[in-house]
Amino acid sequence: QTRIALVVKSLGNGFFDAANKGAQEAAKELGVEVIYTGPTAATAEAQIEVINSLIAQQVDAIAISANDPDALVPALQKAMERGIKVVSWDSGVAEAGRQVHLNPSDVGLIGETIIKLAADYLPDGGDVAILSAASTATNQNAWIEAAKAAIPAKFPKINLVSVVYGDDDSVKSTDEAKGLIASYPDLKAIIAPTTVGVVAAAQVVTDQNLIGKINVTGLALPSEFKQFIDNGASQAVALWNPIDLGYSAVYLANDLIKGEEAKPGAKLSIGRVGEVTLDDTNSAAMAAPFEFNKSNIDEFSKIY
Amino acid sequence: MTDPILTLSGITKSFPGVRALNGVSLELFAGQVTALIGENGAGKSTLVKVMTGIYQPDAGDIHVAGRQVHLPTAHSASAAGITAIHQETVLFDELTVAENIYLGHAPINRFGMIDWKTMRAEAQETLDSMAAGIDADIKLKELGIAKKHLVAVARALSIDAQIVIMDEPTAALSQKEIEDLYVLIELLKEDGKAILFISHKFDEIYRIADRYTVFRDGEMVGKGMIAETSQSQIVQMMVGRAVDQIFPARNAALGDVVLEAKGLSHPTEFDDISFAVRKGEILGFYGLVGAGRSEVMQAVFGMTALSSGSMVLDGQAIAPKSAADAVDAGIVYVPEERGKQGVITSQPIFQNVSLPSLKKTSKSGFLRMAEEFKLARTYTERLDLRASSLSQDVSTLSGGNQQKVVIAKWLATLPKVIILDEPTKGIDIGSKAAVHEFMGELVSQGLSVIMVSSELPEVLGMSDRIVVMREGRLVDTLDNKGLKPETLVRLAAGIAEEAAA
Amino acid sequence: MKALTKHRELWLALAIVVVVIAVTLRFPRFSQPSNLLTIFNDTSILMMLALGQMVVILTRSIDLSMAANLALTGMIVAMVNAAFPGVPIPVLIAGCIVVGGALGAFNGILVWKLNIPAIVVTLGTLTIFRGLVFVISGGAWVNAAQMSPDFIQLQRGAFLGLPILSWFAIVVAALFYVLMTRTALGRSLYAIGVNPTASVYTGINVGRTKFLAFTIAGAVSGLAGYLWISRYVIASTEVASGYELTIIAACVIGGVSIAGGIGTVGGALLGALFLGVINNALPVINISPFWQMAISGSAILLAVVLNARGERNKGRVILKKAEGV
Amino acid sequence: MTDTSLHRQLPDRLDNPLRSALLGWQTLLVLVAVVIFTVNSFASPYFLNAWSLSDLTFNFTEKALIALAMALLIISGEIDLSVAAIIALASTLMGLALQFGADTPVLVLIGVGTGIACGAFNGFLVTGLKLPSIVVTIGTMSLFRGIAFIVLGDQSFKGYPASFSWFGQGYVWWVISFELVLFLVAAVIFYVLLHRTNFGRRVFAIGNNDVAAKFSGVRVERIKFILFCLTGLMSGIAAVLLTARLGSTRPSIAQGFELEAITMVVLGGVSILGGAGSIIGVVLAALIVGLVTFGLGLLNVPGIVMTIFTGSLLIVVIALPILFKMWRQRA
Ligand SMILES: Nc1ncnc2c1ncn2[C@@H]1O[C@H](COP(=O)(O)OP(=O)(O)OP(=O)(O)O)[C@@H](O)[C@H]1O
Ligand SMILES: Nc1ncnc2c1ncn2[C@@H]1O[C@H](COP(=O)(O)OP(=O)(O)OP(=O)(O)O)[C@@H](O)[C@H]1O
Ligand SMILES: [Mg+2]
Ligand SMILES: [Mg+2]
Repeated sequence: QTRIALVVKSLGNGFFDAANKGAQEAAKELGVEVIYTGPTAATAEAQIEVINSLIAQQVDAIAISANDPDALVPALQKAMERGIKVVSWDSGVAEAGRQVHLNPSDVGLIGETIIKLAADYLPDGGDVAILSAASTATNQNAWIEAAKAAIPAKFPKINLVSVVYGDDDSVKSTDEAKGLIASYPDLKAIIAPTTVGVVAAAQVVTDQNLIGKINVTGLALPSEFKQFIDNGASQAVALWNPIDLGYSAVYLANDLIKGEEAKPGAKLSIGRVGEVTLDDTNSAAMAAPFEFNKSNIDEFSKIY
Repeated sequence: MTDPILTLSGITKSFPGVRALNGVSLELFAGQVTALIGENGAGKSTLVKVMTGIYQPDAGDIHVAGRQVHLPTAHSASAAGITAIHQETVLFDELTVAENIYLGHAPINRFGMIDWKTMRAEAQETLDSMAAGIDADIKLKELGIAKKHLVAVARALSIDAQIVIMDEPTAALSQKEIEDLYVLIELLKEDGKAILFISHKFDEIYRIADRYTVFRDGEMVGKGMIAETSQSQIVQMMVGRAVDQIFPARNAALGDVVLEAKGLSHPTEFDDISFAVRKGEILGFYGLVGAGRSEVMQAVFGMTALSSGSMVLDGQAIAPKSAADAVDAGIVYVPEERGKQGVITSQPIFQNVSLPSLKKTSKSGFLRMAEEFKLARTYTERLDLRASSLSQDVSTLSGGNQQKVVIAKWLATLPKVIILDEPTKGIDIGSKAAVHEFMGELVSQGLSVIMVSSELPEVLGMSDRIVVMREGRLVDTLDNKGLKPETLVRLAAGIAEEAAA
Repeated sequence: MKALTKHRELWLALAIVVVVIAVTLRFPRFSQPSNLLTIFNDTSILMMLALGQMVVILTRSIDLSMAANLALTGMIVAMVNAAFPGVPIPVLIAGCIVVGGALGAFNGILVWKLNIPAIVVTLGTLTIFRGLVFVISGGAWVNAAQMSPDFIQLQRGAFLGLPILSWFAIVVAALFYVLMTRTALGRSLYAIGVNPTASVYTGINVGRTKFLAFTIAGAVSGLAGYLWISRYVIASTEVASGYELTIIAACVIGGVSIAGGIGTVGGALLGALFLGVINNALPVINISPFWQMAISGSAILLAVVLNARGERNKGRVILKKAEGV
Repeated sequence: MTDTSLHRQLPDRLDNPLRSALLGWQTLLVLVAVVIFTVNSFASPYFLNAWSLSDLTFNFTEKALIALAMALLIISGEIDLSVAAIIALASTLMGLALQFGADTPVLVLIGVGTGIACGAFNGFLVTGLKLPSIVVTIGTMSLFRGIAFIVLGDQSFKGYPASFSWFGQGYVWWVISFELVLFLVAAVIFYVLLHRTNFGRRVFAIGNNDVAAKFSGVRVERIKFILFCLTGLMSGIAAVLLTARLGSTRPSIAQGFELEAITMVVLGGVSILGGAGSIIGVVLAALIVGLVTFGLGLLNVPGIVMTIFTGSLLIVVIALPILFKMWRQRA
């Protein structure tokens, strides 16, 4: 039987558990076995140990959301040498370390969306700051670049004052959010394009009674974030559908196992989600982020 | 006659390799001072520890006021009305004097909380009643050794006990402080307390004790009333033979000066110490415990930094910065605290002996066990070491044999000067004679020996010349020809000749 | 130098004031009372943990498992709360203290009855406790939405203008103060650190006292478990990972001697507060947060050097002129 | 007077050294290793495979290299908690040098040199200023990694040359990796150093009683300083290997290595109080940790659950002999 390993940054994260849901759904459709695994601490070294044990188990494909784009390359190259197909998804691996990368969405689109989420509720413009994950996180960095690029043309009234890093650690994110609030008295919005950071920031805003003064937004899991939409600390957040992401990653891996070739311009099927086209770095984008606000959060928080 | 308030009978206690107590008995009477007399290592302190719940006897009974008691912990002993001033100061440097006195039985207020105010006041009162001149509020570490002993006495008094044990309480006290202590003891006697008094000083015993009990090698060998017994009778019991035969006679053939020290000083421990030792000489260092002799010797050995002073060894100036330097130069030191500084317990005998001589036994840095065994065997057998094998762990050896291991270790380095600090402390009579005999052998082979000792007979019996120290200063250097013991004691204790006469 | 050792806490407090003033010069809002109270509140959990650790260090031991204990107790309480939102919060808090205390007692038993060095025991239980967090939760996180509002809000409420979390720290500090200065147990903790042999002579049961120290540290970790989880509203396996060393660092900066026997409640609190102030100040004065680690490392080194200078053994002091009494 | 022939001849030793070795800790560890190996072979069909076993070694070689030096340090009565931070700093400085165009030999030199320098700094603080090593190295642990964070900020260094990567990824022969060979060579060197030289003998003496060792003319401070440098050196070497294996540098590299290395040392029978231990034990312990983690990994057991096994193993292996002795005394 074909075995595909779905390797995540760290176990226990709601986002990845949701992705696993989709992956299992795809497994059923395709008649393959999906091994859901990952380290407990989100470090590259720990992920390498997981990869080594998957290589030893001679799985057919590894679909990985990477803790570090570069550090995993040697390990994944070894996997490819032993005939294992490698797909990265969500958080990518450098080109040399994988055959295909699946972006949850288009980088430019995400960058624009996170600024738009803030701008929509700031008709007069104002200061905003970004609370990111680790400074090394590839996807976050790309989105932030795209966001910066989008501001002058599309949101001229928005003034991005600072970018800080909370390392996807609740304590550090909390400290950083507090630092932002203390340093920038006129701050109108905190944009956290990470599910851990956005919760921490919203909790700080709630604790410091700044609801209505500072709007927290960014990328959030509906189930984890619902209360902050409810209490008004946040007007709206966005996210792609992690279920679809896990589902699509497994489909892509299966395509490669079936013998599809990963080359620029290739069109690959991702089941019920549709079809993606590889760009010249063999990357593909799944879909545009989806916005959650008061009107729909209830419904989605029950799903993931 | 009244019944004894405390009776010990058939007490036996063994340590690995030593039977410290063998079926001893002891009686203490209310309102009387009983002296416990015996040589070093006779088992006196061990008995104290049995009586205070620190050691559990292997056999024997303890009766207090006619009732049998068990003393599994130190607490149960104080509960039974027994308290002790131990030989080693067992106090807490970082705590205040008041707390040192009251730890474990501090006064408590209505809420079950420690009542510091009462505690301080009562501690101060006790100290003042002893005329100790100590502030109960300062930390213990700020006191000198003598004052620490007074705190230990105060602690014993603060426990309202019927039986007070004093294990060499005067060893580190000055004459004035000793007099104050005598007054205190009188007060306790009037209070009806039973006192066990351990001391090596006969003048003291004859002055304050009513009764005596003598131990020898862990056995009770005699008891009676002080007033009915002469000093020589007691000594006879203690030693089991005539005292004056112990030391080997030797005809000294002294050579040139080997080591000369001039004006050795240390900021807090000693000041302006000068002495010289010749080839083939035994230079004795006498003083009361705590006079600072060990500190001086450790400075000569490179372990303590000097603030000023100079040393010349075989005509060359030396300034050892570490023990390794001193050993390289040819000075070795047999420390007083054998367990802590002398032997490395949990390592075998041969490794202890070869440690400073590894350069000789090894080949380009690699161990050669056969050479080590050879070296160890040569020197341990010269000292007649009693052990089952050279790989035996030194911690399983008796004190005397441990001392032999330390001496063997140093002889193997072929030193020029060997410093022996209390070389026979805690060593049984047989081994003691062997050590003395061996010292004689050492000097006859041309070594220079410096011997620090607090035992008068030993100092007088062994030394060619004697340096006397008191409170960190050199009092006098005497030729050991027709010296009277009293002279040394007076110099060491600082009692003026005419006042005593 | 002598004054420094006598008033170690005073000097540490002064150092904190200097940092606050320095930051204020560049950023006036920093020393506003509200911000200072925020810093205090932010440091509350660390302060409590430092006190627990201090008790253990005083006895010449060390507890590396406090953070893991915190994570495990926190996960348990979060899961209980998620499953039975009806259980009153005070009951949960009491439960945390009991569970944490039991975990600490486990360390203590091994140290007491089997005489295994504390560092080995707690190195082992550190990994065991943290592994258990994963096992009982199946790796899943418990997030804000699953926790009951009371569970989250309790510590955020205010009393006399101070958040309840701060009050927790104040009450715990007061209890420790009484414990350390006014009870036989507290004094025994010091005694066995200063001189274990003398403690035996004084009738103190050294093993049992160590056991109690570990139990106390465990109970504090348990309480901190609840407070941490409800503060950061997420319970996961990685909660407070690596924090054990921060706790020890707070103690060391606060003048608690790793060799045992020396340390005060005030010192431990100030040590924690010092780290808290640094952590809060850096982002504010716009120093890259990447400096934070190096700064707290240097602070630890500086603190040990200064403390060691003070503790340096004076020797026996035989010469009368040097005795100074 | 005294005739030497009258003296009793003291035998070198009474019991057979082989016999006491067989009853010792190492036998217990070998037994544990064999059991785990057997269980693994049955539990996973993928375990008994040359490449699997080779991959297995990567899980522990870097930590085990540090554990070798750490064992000596702990035997001497000290400890170094900063080893992982030294790796981070060494790796960062190598990355920095790479940006300035350094080639492989220079990179290795910088990694190893940084390790030694950090070790010397620890050694100076401990022996020169007479500070407790556990506190010093908690401090330098933050300091070293902190400097790595300052240097690296929010970047990561990458693009190490292939000749450099070989140290962490290359194979000397068939499935035998360079890392494994290096570890085995280092193990032999450390074995000889600890058990067969004067230096090692002095290390044991210091650990058992450093006062008595000093009184016996051992230069205690100097030896402890050397041991810290040695631990730094091994951390520097581990930094080269890890950096080469990852092909990149981040300041958060090697997190938690210190506790894993210490676990190996203690599991290997080294007394945390100093004075006792053996290199063979440490090597066996490293192997056991590797076998446990890899074996469970093959069953896709999460890493955190594995730590329950290693943690329990640590306590049980140490508690068992004690319990056994208590039980025998009671009987
Ligand atoms: N803990 C112990 N372990 C092994 N042997 C011990 C221990 N304590 C005492 N001994 C031995 O027991 C014997 C009696 O020692 P003890 O201290 O009772 O002598 P003492 O009469 O008090 O001598 P001193 O006059 O020197 O104080 C000595 O041989 C000593 O070495
Ligand atoms: N300040 C002190 N605090 C605690 N114990 C002390 C102090 N001074 C001495 N002692 C202890 O008292 C005992 C006797 O002291 P010691 O013989 O070492 O004194 P010393 O200065 O070497 O003088 P000497 O060698 O002349 O008797 C030793 O066991 C020593 O450890
Ligand atoms: Mg005695
Ligand atoms: Mg002395």
